[in-house]
Amino acid sequence: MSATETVFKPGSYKTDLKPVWCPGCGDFGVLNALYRAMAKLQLEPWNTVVLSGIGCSSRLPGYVATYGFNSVHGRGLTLATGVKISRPDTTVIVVGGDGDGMAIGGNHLMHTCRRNLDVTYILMDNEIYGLTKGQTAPTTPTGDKTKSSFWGNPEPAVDPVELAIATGATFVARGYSGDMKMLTELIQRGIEHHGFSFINVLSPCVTWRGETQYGIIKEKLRSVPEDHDVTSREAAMRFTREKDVVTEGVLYEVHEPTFGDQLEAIRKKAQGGKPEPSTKEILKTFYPTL
Amino acid sequence: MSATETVFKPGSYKTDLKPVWCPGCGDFGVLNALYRAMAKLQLEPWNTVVLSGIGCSSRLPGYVATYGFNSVHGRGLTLATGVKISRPDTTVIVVGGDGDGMAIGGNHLMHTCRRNLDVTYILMDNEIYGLTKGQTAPTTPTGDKTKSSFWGNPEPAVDPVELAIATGATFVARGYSGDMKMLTELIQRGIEHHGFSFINVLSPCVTWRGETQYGIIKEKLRSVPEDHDVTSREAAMRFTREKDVVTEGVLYEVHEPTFGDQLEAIRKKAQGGKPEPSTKEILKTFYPTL
Amino acid sequence: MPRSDLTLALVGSGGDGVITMGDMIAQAGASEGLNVIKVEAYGPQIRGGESSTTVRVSGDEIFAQADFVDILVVFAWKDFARFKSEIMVAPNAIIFSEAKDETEVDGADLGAGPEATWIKVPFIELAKEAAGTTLAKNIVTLGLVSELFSLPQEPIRKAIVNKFSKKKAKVLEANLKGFAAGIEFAKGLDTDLSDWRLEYTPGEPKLLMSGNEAAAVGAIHAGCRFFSGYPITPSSEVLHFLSQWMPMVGGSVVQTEDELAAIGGVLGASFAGVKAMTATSGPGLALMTEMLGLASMAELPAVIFDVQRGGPSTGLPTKSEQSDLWQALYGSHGDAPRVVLAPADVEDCFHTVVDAFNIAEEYQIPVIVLSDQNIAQRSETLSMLTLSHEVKERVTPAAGELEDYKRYKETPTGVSPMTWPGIEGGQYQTNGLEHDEYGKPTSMFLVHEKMNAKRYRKLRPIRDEFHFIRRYGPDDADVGILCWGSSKGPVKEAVQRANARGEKVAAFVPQVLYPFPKHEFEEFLKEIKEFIVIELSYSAQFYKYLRTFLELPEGHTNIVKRSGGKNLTVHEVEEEIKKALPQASTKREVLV
Amino acid sequence: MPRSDLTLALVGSGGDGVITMGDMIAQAGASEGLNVIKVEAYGPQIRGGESSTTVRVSGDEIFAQADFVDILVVFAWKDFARFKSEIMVAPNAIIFSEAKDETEVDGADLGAGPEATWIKVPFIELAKEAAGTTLAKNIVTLGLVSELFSLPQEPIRKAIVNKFSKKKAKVLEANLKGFAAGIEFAKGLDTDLSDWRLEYTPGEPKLLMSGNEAAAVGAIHAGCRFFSGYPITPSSEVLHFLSQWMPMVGGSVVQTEDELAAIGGVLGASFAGVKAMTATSGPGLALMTEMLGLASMAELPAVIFDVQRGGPSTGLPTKSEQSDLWQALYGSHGDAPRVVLAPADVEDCFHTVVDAFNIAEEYQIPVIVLSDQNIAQRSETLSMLTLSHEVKERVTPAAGELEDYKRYKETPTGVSPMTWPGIEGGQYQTNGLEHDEYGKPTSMFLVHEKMNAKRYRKLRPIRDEFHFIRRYGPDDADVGILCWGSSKGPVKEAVQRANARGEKVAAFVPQVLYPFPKHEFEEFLKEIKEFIVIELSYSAQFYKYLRTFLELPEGHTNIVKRSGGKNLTVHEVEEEIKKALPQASTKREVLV
Ligand SMILES: Cc1ncc(C[n+]2csc(CCOP(=O)(O)OP(=O)(O)O)c2C)c(N)n1
Ligand SMILES: Cc1ncc(C[n+]2csc(CCOP(=O)(O)OP(=O)(O)O)c2C)c(N)n1
Ligand code: SF4
Ligand code: SF4
Ligand SMILES: [Mg+2]
Ligand SMILES: [Mg+2]
Repeated sequence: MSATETVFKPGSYKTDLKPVWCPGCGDFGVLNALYRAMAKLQLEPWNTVVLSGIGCSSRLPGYVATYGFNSVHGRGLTLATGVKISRPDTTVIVVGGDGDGMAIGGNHLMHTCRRNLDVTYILMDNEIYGLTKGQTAPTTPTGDKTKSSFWGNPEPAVDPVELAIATGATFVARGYSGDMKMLTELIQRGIEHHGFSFINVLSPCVTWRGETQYGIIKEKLRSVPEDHDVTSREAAMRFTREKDVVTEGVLYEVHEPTFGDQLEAIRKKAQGGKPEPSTKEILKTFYPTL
Repeated sequence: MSATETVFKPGSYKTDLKPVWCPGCGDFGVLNALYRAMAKLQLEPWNTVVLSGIGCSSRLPGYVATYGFNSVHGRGLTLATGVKISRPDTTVIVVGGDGDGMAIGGNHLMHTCRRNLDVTYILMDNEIYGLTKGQTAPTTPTGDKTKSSFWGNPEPAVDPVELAIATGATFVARGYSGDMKMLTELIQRGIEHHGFSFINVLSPCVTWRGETQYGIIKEKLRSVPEDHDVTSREAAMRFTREKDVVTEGVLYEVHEPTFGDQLEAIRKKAQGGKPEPSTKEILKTFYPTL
Repeated sequence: MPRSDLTLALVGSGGDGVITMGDMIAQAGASEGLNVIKVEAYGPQIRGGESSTTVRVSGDEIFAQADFVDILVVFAWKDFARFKSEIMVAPNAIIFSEAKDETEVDGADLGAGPEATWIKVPFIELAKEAAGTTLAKNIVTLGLVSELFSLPQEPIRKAIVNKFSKKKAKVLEANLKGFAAGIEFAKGLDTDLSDWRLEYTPGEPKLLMSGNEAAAVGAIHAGCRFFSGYPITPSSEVLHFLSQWMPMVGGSVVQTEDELAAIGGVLGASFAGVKAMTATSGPGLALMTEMLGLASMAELPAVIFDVQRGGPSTGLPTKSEQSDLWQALYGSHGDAPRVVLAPADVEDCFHTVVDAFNIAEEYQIPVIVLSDQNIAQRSETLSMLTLSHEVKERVTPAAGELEDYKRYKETPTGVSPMTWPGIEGGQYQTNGLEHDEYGKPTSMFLVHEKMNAKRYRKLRPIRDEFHFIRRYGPDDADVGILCWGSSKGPVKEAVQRANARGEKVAAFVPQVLYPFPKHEFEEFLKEIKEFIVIELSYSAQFYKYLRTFLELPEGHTNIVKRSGGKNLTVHEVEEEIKKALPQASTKREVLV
Repeated sequence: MPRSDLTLALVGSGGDGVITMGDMIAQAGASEGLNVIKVEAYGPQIRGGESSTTVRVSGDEIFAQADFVDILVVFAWKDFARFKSEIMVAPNAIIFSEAKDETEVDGADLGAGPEATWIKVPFIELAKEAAGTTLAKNIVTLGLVSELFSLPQEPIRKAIVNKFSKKKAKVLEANLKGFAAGIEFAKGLDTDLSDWRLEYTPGEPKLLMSGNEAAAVGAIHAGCRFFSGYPITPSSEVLHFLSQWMPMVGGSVVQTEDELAAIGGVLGASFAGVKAMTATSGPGLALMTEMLGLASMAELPAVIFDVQRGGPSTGLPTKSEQSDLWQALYGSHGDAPRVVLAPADVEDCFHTVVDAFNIAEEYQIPVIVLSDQNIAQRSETLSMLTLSHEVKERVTPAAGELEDYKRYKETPTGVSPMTWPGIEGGQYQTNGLEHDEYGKPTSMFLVHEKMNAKRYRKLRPIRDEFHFIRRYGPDDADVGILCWGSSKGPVKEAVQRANARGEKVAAFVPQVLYPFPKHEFEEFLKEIKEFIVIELSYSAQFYKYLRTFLELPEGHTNIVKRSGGKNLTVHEVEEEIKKALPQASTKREVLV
């Protein structure tokens, strides 16, 4: 069956590896939404790369039948940069947890936003370190007791959406793993977006934050207002540091040259239509020019 | 002479180490403003710690006669956390370059802002890597040619002020090394501020960005409007990503519990007025409780 | 004939309560003064997957998990599959399994011989009938095994009461019924298992701790008042424990954004005069190596507690291995002296951490403590009496030393007077650049050479002052074994068994790996005829390290190394002894 | 009697133009087909501080800087102080200094003997008079020295024309006048310096390159099309060069936020099927070690070019040292195989980088190339002819291999078929966890052991296929020297001098450090009687590494090690040879 005839269904992207996630984990929802978005876009598995760091959430690439790489803690985006820049034709999707993306990987997130690398980044936010069994994450609410904060978390939480907007992401959305329809759409739009698309997904950890998370989120959940101007940074910022509500949807989307576009422009300029110089030609520039 | 009688003049804080900076470097201005601010506050050298990472700017602690530590690239704030938390009575000042603070050290900056650690951080922003001889920094304008960007910098620049506000700094100011009076005041206010104070100082690198930087900045420089509400995050954000002007002054200042306050509260709660448990008492908790 | 030493393994999946069951047996054993070692293992599933607990209880001293399980309880054979190569039963083991589970099991796969006893138990049915819920399966099992094997039944009952007393009275009642049902079922069994009864004399209660807990207590004992760390398996329990206790002793715990910040925090606190530590595992230590060099250069005390797991990369995060050694010894750029210690059991975790602080503070040098998953996460009984250790404090410079204060003054030991913020007149400016005695940066070769020599000079007095070594077996042994870390347990047990057989076998276990106790070891080498070095590292990191400074007996050195992922067994060591002994008897000359 | 080999050192401070002067002499020499080695050095001042340039020009082959400077030009003695221990003059050197500078100088401090010639030159005055600006001091000097010592004067004049032709005509004119004034002044000198004239036969122009430039060209030649890096002295020139040239060959350069991202980018690109490299120095390599382990585990080709500088920590960032070796070999957690290569001169930088790519791509393993500041930043003449090297491409799996595709299939060489994005049907999911042949995560001991063995198995064929070794001196030497990296230069020169004296001395220089060319080296050892190992590392990293797998001749091994910060000199090597030779003649048996 040749590539052009193939029709990919959500199930086409499944591998035969069984997810290690706990029953009820929000990450199942993210995986399913991703399968669906990929099918909607008919992504060719051999031209798609899914990368991650380490964490429960970062196990996801093992379950997607594309090229996949579950790398090391916090570094998913650094590998994604290498993949996307060196092979611009591939669709690159990066996933990871709040700890992976905002604690150890925070610097890469910030700089990848800034560069507007054309990849889609799904931050699976469960407000906890799942894989290592329940320590405080950068998104854990202040005062919450965790394995590593016996007396309550002394730190204010980060809002990933705020950070992404402030550091230059050109597509910023918030989703919820319990809202499959919306999440599928957000992922689809994120992949379609030309530039860095950041999707903060509330994905409850039932084991270390409890089953009640679903209820808490559902209670607060609302969609982004119809009249919201997604091109306004100021307007988008209004949906950050929310307390009583959780706003789902695309919060920000603008179009800027991507990092790949910029590097391509440099290549054009550098080559000036001329063929690639050979090693010898390069070496010749080291002759004294007297 | 006992501590209480001493009067510290700016010169009291000088060491006998000669700065390695190029003639005309903006960092001299920062150093002098710091000396003055310290004298205004009569900081006791033995209760003051100045830390940094690596870079031209990070050489500064060697020139201040307090406890000083020119550590490794990007990590000044991590050491400062150890100093301030373990010895809360000291005044802690951290300095560094745009590369040190925003590239390799970006993650620490972000998280130290968030924790609201009670230290003063002076980012000496020269839009370039000075010490390593002129490579692109996160604040180098897009398109500028540098040693490492032969065809022009392909990346958008960060606005350090925006990042600091978005990630939770409670005092954010912008200064200019050519405006000694204002800079002295900003540093003084930053040190006085209880919480993380972030001072972005435009400090030209005459060697790799050229002498013209002074002129360019002076042209654009303006003071923060009188009626600016420093407690408004939204208002402060208006002074970010500025193109045609450079706004000097305190842009944002709010009061929140510091990281040290939070940890102190935890200690209080944990101790509950009881004396410290001995090793034996701690060990006893490991007897089976049947 | 009853026995003094018994190992039970319990296998199930999430909800089966096998971990609770193991805890209760361990607690009951400890409260009766028995010696207990308990380990847990899990499948890859984060929750609800396969889990197992293996408890060894003994009236005699024990040093490791047993190689073979005497009593195996399996709720579902499909869960057991995950642990097949990890849990081996004795040929004559007693194997209980759920009556409803009809899986065909090949006993040979588990290590069982024809002499094994297979008993089907209707755990589900018993639990449902007696307690009204299948959840009580584990409690039924406790009744069963305590009755059959004379495990401390009263303490186990108390543990059950304890656990369920916070819940509704009905729940406790139901569970006690389940417990009784298990006992009843045992009494009704017609197989004679009296040979498997545990016989022991009850004694004073013992502490039950893991290596990570012992290390954390050691840190507090040593005066550590600043801890910064980033969670990582299998070291996180140190962070967890300290997050609770450190504030109670007036200290601080910072969970940092990453390991770079963790070691940075430690160096900052140490610079500020406060004893400080971090805890991590291989991947985290890798990230810390740049700043370890800074600690060497700026001569800062620092304690880095590293719990080894299987590598490389993410590797086998929940399994033990001894492959962080090279990284600990050599993993920095430049010539960066540090000290490497290694605990060999839970108790050692306490002592090596205190020693680490003593060395770090006295010699102003980073000290890495290399623990491993095996000792870090197993629970072991300890006596309170063994857990004390002298603590040294950092010395403030004498007043005279502050005149023309040289932070890096040349001295015979390499140790210079160190001040810290708050000490008036002690101000100095330091850095990671090469510097002169005042701390001023320089790039002069002569200063560099002098300062390298100064920094390395410290290692000699450290070696002379600290020699935490364990030695087992007779002085004039035919076969001498060298090992480190958790390998000690099986080695010690194998040596004792060999000695009991009249074989002259000895073992040498250094807790200080660098600077290595060369003298003592060479003495040891002199006495023996055949030498075995044992470690769990595929590339034989320990053996190769030894070669860098020792002449190992040519033709008489047996290198025993393999990957981690499975703990060393007594059997493996015994096999090596068996191979080495005849070599020793044919060659009589003294080695070295 | 004129000479074929001359070394000039020029010392000044910012604005004195000594660096330009050195460049022009080097360029002129290269254009005449002379052999040139040029090094620069600076004080701590970023700009405007002390600077020096030392140029050796020779009609003969040369391999290193000369130990001693024949001709020294000092514009201000206070600037010279900074270089005192670095720049030593020959006892009979010619020393020019500014007439106005009245500093008292003790010749012995510089190495000058009574036979030295001291000449005061009114550089400032001459420049002002002839060119109207003191800025032309350096051009005056060029006139002076080219005239006195027969340096290629016409090419130097052309270099001047070149440099100033972009400026106003007046500026060029003034400088040419300055040049003439220098020549005039030389002609007027009554000291006879004819013994110091350089005599040579002009030849074809040579390339003039630094090691970092050669490495960068090597990378492009090898097919590298992705480079990510973070600037660090003394490796940044690789980034600089590639930022210009990589886009011209269709590739990409990413300056990352830190070294973690740099190695991450390389691994990503490599996973995507594109040859990729990063360049760094010790502190950066320290930060990369975690991800180096990932490369070992996921079996990704990767080239890490590390330029060593003085350590530990920030250390001596502008000076050479050989102390990143341990970190390169051992600096990761777990058993993480990699390959370590080491260029010994500028030309080698090209070749080792191409070899690194060839090894990385063929064997799917990370390759670290350990250069050092000495060869990285010096300019050296090269012949175009020597700069070619066969390039290997990554092999796409055969169609059949994609059925039931096993990314980590067991093979005799340890190398498995590797696909990359874009290859239909080649999809696989990988990770840094231990995994089976398909790449599926596992924590099973047996798989771990098998996979460790697979990953390490590659080292043997690599050793058999790549043996880039240099060997100097006779086969039946009395004294054999082993060294690596930039130490080669002085060692080779010392060996040649010894051989010229009839002494039987040989040297062995491996460019592949790991896996070490053990066979070849043991052959070498067999032939010699006394063995010397030389390195610039205080803790003797290379010697200790050798001990891990080699038996070095007992009682006949001379360990020569010291800190870096000053390059090895021929004199030092000769002293060691002198000490070793008598030992060799007294003991006749063959070693090993
Ligand atoms: C360098 C390093 N440090 C620490 C760890 C341990 N670790 C693994 S996952 C993780 C955090 C998991 O939390 P998150 O990223 O939020 O993912 P989640 O499991 O919640 O999906 C940590 C700390 C590691 N693997 N590597
Ligand atoms: C881990 C590490 N990477 C890289 C370097 C090299 N380095 C030293 S300073 C510097 C950047 C200097 O720029 P900046 O921080 O802006 O300070 P400036 O010199 O401009 O004041 C770099 C890349 C280093 N010392 N350590
Ligand atoms: S621990 Fe939490 S995040 Fe991890 S799989 Fe379980 S529910 Fe999901
Ligand atoms: S290089 Fe630039 S930043 Fe550094 S000292 Fe000189 S002028 Fe200042
Ligand atoms: Mg999480
Ligand atoms: Mg800068």
